Amino acid sequence: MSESTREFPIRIGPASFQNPYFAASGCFGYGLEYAESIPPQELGAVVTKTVTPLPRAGNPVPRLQETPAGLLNSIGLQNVGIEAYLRDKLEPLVAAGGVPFVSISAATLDEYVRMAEMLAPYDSIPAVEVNLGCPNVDAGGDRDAAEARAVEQFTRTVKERLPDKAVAIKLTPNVTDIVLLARAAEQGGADAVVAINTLAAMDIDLVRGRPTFERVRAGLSGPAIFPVALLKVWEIAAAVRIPVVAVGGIAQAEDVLKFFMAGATAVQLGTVLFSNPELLRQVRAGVREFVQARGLQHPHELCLDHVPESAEGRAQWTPIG
Amino acid sequence: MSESTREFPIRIGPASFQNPYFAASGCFGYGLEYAESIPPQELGAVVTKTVTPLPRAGNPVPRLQETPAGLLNSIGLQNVGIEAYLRDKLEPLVAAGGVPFVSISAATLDEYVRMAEMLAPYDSIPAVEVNLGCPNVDAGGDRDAAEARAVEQFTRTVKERLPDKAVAIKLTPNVTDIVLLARAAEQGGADAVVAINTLAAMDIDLVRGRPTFERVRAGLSGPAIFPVALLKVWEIAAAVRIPVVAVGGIAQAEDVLKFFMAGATAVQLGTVLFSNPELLRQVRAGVREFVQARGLQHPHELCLDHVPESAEGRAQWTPIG
Amino acid sequence: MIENRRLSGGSHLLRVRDEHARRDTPQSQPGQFAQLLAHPSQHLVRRPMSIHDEGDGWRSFMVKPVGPATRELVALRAGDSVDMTPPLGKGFPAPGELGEGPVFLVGGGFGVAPMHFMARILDGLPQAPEYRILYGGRTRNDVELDVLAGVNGEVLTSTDDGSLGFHGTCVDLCATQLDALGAARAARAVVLTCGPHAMMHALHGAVARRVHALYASLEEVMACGVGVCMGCVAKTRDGWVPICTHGPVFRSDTVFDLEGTADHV
Amino acid sequence: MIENRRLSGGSHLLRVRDEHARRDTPQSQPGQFAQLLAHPSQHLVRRPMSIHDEGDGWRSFMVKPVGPATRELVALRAGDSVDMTPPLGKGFPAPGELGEGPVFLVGGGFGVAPMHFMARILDGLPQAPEYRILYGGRTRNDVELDVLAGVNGEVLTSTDDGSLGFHGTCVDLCATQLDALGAARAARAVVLTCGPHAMMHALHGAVARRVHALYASLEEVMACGVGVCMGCVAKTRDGWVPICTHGPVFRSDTVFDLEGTADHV
Ligand SMILES: Cc1cc2nc3c(=O)[nH]c(=O)nc-3n(C[C@H](O)[C@H](O)[C@H](O)COP(=O)(O)OP(=O)(O)OC[C@H]3O[C@@H](n4cnc5c(N)ncnc54)[C@H](O)[C@@H]3O)c2cc1C
Ligand SMILES: Cc1cc2nc3c(=O)[nH]c(=O)nc-3n(C[C@H](O)[C@H](O)[C@H](O)COP(=O)(O)OP(=O)(O)OC[C@H]3O[C@@H](n4cnc5c(N)ncnc54)[C@H](O)[C@@H]3O)c2cc1C
Ligand SMILES: Cc1cc2nc3c(=O)[nH]c(=O)nc-3n(C[C@H](O)[C@H](O)[C@H](O)COP(=O)(O)O)c2cc1C
Ligand SMILES: Cc1cc2nc3c(=O)[nH]c(=O)nc-3n(C[C@H](O)[C@H](O)[C@H](O)COP(=O)(O)O)c2cc1C
Ligand code: FES
Ligand code: FES
Repeated sequence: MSESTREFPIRIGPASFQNPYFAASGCFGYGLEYAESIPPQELGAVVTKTVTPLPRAGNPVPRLQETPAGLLNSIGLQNVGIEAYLRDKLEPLVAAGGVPFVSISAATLDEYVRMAEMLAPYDSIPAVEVNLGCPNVDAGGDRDAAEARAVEQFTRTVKERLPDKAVAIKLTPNVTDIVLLARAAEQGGADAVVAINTLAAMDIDLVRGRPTFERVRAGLSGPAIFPVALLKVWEIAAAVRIPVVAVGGIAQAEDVLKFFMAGATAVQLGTVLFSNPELLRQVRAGVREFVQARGLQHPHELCLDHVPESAEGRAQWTPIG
Repeated sequence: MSESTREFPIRIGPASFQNPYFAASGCFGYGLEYAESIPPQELGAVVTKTVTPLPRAGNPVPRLQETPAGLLNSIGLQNVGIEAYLRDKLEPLVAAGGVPFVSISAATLDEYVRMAEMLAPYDSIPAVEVNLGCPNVDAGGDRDAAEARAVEQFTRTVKERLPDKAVAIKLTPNVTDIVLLARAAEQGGADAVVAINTLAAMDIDLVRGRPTFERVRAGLSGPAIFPVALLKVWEIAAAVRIPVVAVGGIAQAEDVLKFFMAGATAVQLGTVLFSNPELLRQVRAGVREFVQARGLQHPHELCLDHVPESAEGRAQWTPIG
Repeated sequence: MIENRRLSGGSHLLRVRDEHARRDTPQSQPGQFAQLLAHPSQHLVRRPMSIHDEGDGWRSFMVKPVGPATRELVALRAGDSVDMTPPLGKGFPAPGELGEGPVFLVGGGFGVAPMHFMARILDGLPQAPEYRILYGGRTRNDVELDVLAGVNGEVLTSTDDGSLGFHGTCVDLCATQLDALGAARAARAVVLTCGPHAMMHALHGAVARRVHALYASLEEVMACGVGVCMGCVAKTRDGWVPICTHGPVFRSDTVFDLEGTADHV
Repeated sequence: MIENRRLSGGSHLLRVRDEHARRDTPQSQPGQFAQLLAHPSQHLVRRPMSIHDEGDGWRSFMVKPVGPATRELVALRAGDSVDMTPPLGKGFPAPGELGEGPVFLVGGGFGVAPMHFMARILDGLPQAPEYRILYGGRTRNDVELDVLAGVNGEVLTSTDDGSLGFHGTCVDLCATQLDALGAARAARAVVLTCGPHAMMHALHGAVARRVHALYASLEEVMACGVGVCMGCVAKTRDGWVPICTHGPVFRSDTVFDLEGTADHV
């Protein structure tokens, strides 16, 4: 089994990963909650639930609502805070053979400085994802990060303090031109961009006659948003030279193959994991079969030619013996 | 039958409509194609397929692809052109008792001037929708209209020439803040805003190994986008004083009721009409039942209190005897 | 799915195959739930359902069609497939932990489902404790007594309109029952409840202080079912915790009457 | 749905109830289609299917499971419901308009379905014209002869690998047949075809000029089915027209060999 999970290795900046299949932030807890059905060591990395400088209680319930082929959430970044995370959650995942890709979010540059400095000493953390796209919080959410200038600054602040870790910037799709944000992240020194976080959306509870969620605005995920995510990944991959990690609505191997064709270096499985714990295995098998049937060595070779050649080597893979 | 379709009349600027249920542009042709299953006179208005200054052949096939709970289209505004429209298509719809809400789109201010002047003399046209949100054309599409300044200018240009018609501005959701565009339309003199056009998205044909659509970018519609449309309508209704016409993913009466709660004055039925010609009747019955069960007279009374009171009278309705 | 039986009030009893299930050494506890979805389904997220019973090779659920996914479930026919998780969450205390006093199983609506399971297990004990099921609904139509078929214990019913059994809520009924016991015996009683949040909250207010312990099975919209998504939280003395892993069953004094929960309903 | 029968090559013959359908005075013409979707379905848009036959109270379709919606359809059982439009589009010319010459019905893959309907109607005429069905596939597995059960006319098969019938494409087979007729009789022949675009295009190139007329049933992704959405267009001498209303059957010389269509495939 561990043989087959070491397949199609990838690199993102200074970090390498045994395979390109990650768990998306917020959809895999801190890495061990799903261990019975999805051993974290089978993933290329576990992007952990976003942690913030202090613990957060999150938003009032209800926090979830299904929509056609989608899921609305208004979790509001409930998390234990970075301190408790590093103290209680990190080691168990590493001990289980999981690779932590730690997701962080903060409201100010100062807070990002502090978080980056706290993460820097941990050699067991190869990579950090900066969540600039949460629609469910007031400060530090997707609206604050809709400006290219802000994205560049946040990126530089974190990357300068984490030169040896892969720093990936997760972007919101709720903007006119996500490419501007991706370029800003690249400019700020990011090792990768991650696209997309959830689409801003809402629902109304007809019986109670009010918005389903207290904050009204919530984040839409799931298969419904896949075609939107695919376009964003396609556009970003054509415009930057750093790797693009694709996330949004993956429900089957075909979706992952499309992300590879659109230029993704890795993918993250999210909402569909909640109802299909077999998803990782299905993706792995489906990608392997497709790649082999075409006589290729790595799914990165599927990338179509909208991606400038100079960018193709961005996530060089080395065949493992 | 005609008794029951004259229900919950509404006003938009200088025009009034027998009910708040319209057909969305591009989903009802020029008004008579569906006549057998959906008599156009049962609708509050038929928003016609967008017409352009000259006939357009549209985009190459394939032009359609289903996605989870959604439909991607890359029609590219295939239409007969405004001249042929006025000559061949307008009268038959009016003769059948349908109310034409003529959708227009152009690439330049000059073209808008010309189109508005061509429409002005037709007393049988009570209302015009300016499509500023098509993702499937190069010039005059959603990207050109993502700027508030452009929206205001296009609006003023058309409205000045059509003082006696309701001029509604249809907005793209593919922007950071649709409220800015809605305010710009209001500023430019629009009688209503229409939200939303399709979400920019794409698909890839795995077998052929290339984007499904030649133009790559296509428009996503259908139930998948309803939660996104609902938020846009909610946000716009809270920010402008002119009526908001809601469109996006309506699949059942509940969706329409939610749009009314979010502050919509009227709604447009789109993609779901293709597979459910009963939709209009289901919506009509469902809204009537809900409104009556609550002892209300008009679905506008469902509007929640995020909408400023001053705006509530924006689409005064007068009970019809 | 093995069997779909419509109950008297419009809910359905679904029996779903699970090779690990055992009648005499059940893999699940009363109060635990499984997440179910028709397969194929028009829906994305599996829906939590309390376990109504476990037999050799199957588990049963009482499903009330309240929305699209539950309507889809009750429309299934024997032979159709169902997507079902293993038993999830923490159930009611084991029979051995219920003490020596009388036990009241108070169910409202589909909240009676786990009470069936608990009663069936109590019935099977060499020395079954004294227990009663109190089953309430708005009208007689909401009290689907056939869901309790085969249970040995006494079943008392209540309806808000008095159309069946006790005229009033099952909270009132429970209070009346405790009154009849006398304060001393009541203080040794254990009450288990599952039903609408407002009912359980009222029950807590009415009886929690008079009895040995009150356990309530909470409900919240769920996605993952395993504590990952933080979608289904409840405020407890330990902060906001996922109901799906820390519950759904909680001692009532750990979740009710805390600051910030009053407006939950 | 009344009946779902699996055919020899993996396609399914679905018989769907329609009270207006009549065997002897059919409401539909061969070449017309209906849009179908399982009900309930995981899909949004009904899928076009050529009509394979019409009987008293039903219509039948040959469905090849190529993707999710067709797989959903073929998984239905008798008694399940199907969402079906009335017959749509313009079919092949009526038998009376086929002239006096021989008629060739050339089907590839599920394109044989409307050929069955046409053959069954020709069989029922007082003076059936001389017709042959040419049915091609890649291998013998693609040639599902049971879909033509009950047809009186001669059926000739072709396979690309020679595993059944003529070794070659059904385009070659048709050309051979015309050769055998001699130029004069061939010039009076009418050819009706339905199948993969490339095959029909090749057939046009190979035989259109030698026969009286060639009619082809085109395929394109559809949504509305009634000329509203402009999704399913083909370039014709009259410009880009919806296939669903102006077709799916066109005279081949009005749609092939026009500028701008060459790269359609
Ligand atoms: C621990 C637990 C045990 C339950 N046991 C039973 C049972 O034994 N029998 C039974 O009929 N029902 C039970 N429910 C409730 C059941 O899960 C909901 O009725 C069902 O999810 C509604 O889905 P729907 O699509 O039919 O309706 P919807 O229209 O989606 O919702 C109807 C109502 O159900 C709630 N709901 C929606 N989705 C969920 C979800 N994923 N999780 C929880 N609630 C949701 C909504 O808030 C709404 O109030 C239980 C819920 C929980 C949390
Ligand atoms: C006039 C007409 C008659 C047809 N007759 C038959 C028939 O008798 N038997 C049969 O098996 N098939 C027939 N088809 C094809 C059938 O409609 C497609 O195979 C079906 O839509 C595929 O749906 P899917 O979800 O299973 O596969 P998908 O994965 O959606 O698509 C598989 C292939 O079908 C095409 N396709 C997808 N959606 C549509 C759509 N809405 N309309 C048309 N093509 C689509 C795609 O381009 C793709 O190449 C006909 C098509 C047309 C236009
Ligand atoms: C319940 C839930 C919680 C989430 N929490 C986070 C989070 O903490 N940080 C983050 O960056 N993204 C979060 N996301 C977004 C996902 O990581 C992902 O970007 C998004 O859901 C789209 O992918 P999907 O459609 O595959 O789920 C969350 C999503 C869901 C559904
Ligand atoms: C096939 C198709 C064609 C469309 N053509 C137009 C158009 O010409 N002009 C326009 O303003 N909107 C057009 N739209 C967008 C719809 O009017 C509507 O804004 C959008 O589809 C969202 O609504 P829906 O989800 O209910 O379809 C089209 C949509 C579809 C699906
Ligand atoms: S359902 Fe996800 S934490 Fe409980
Ligand atoms: S399917 Fe809509 S025009 Fe043909």
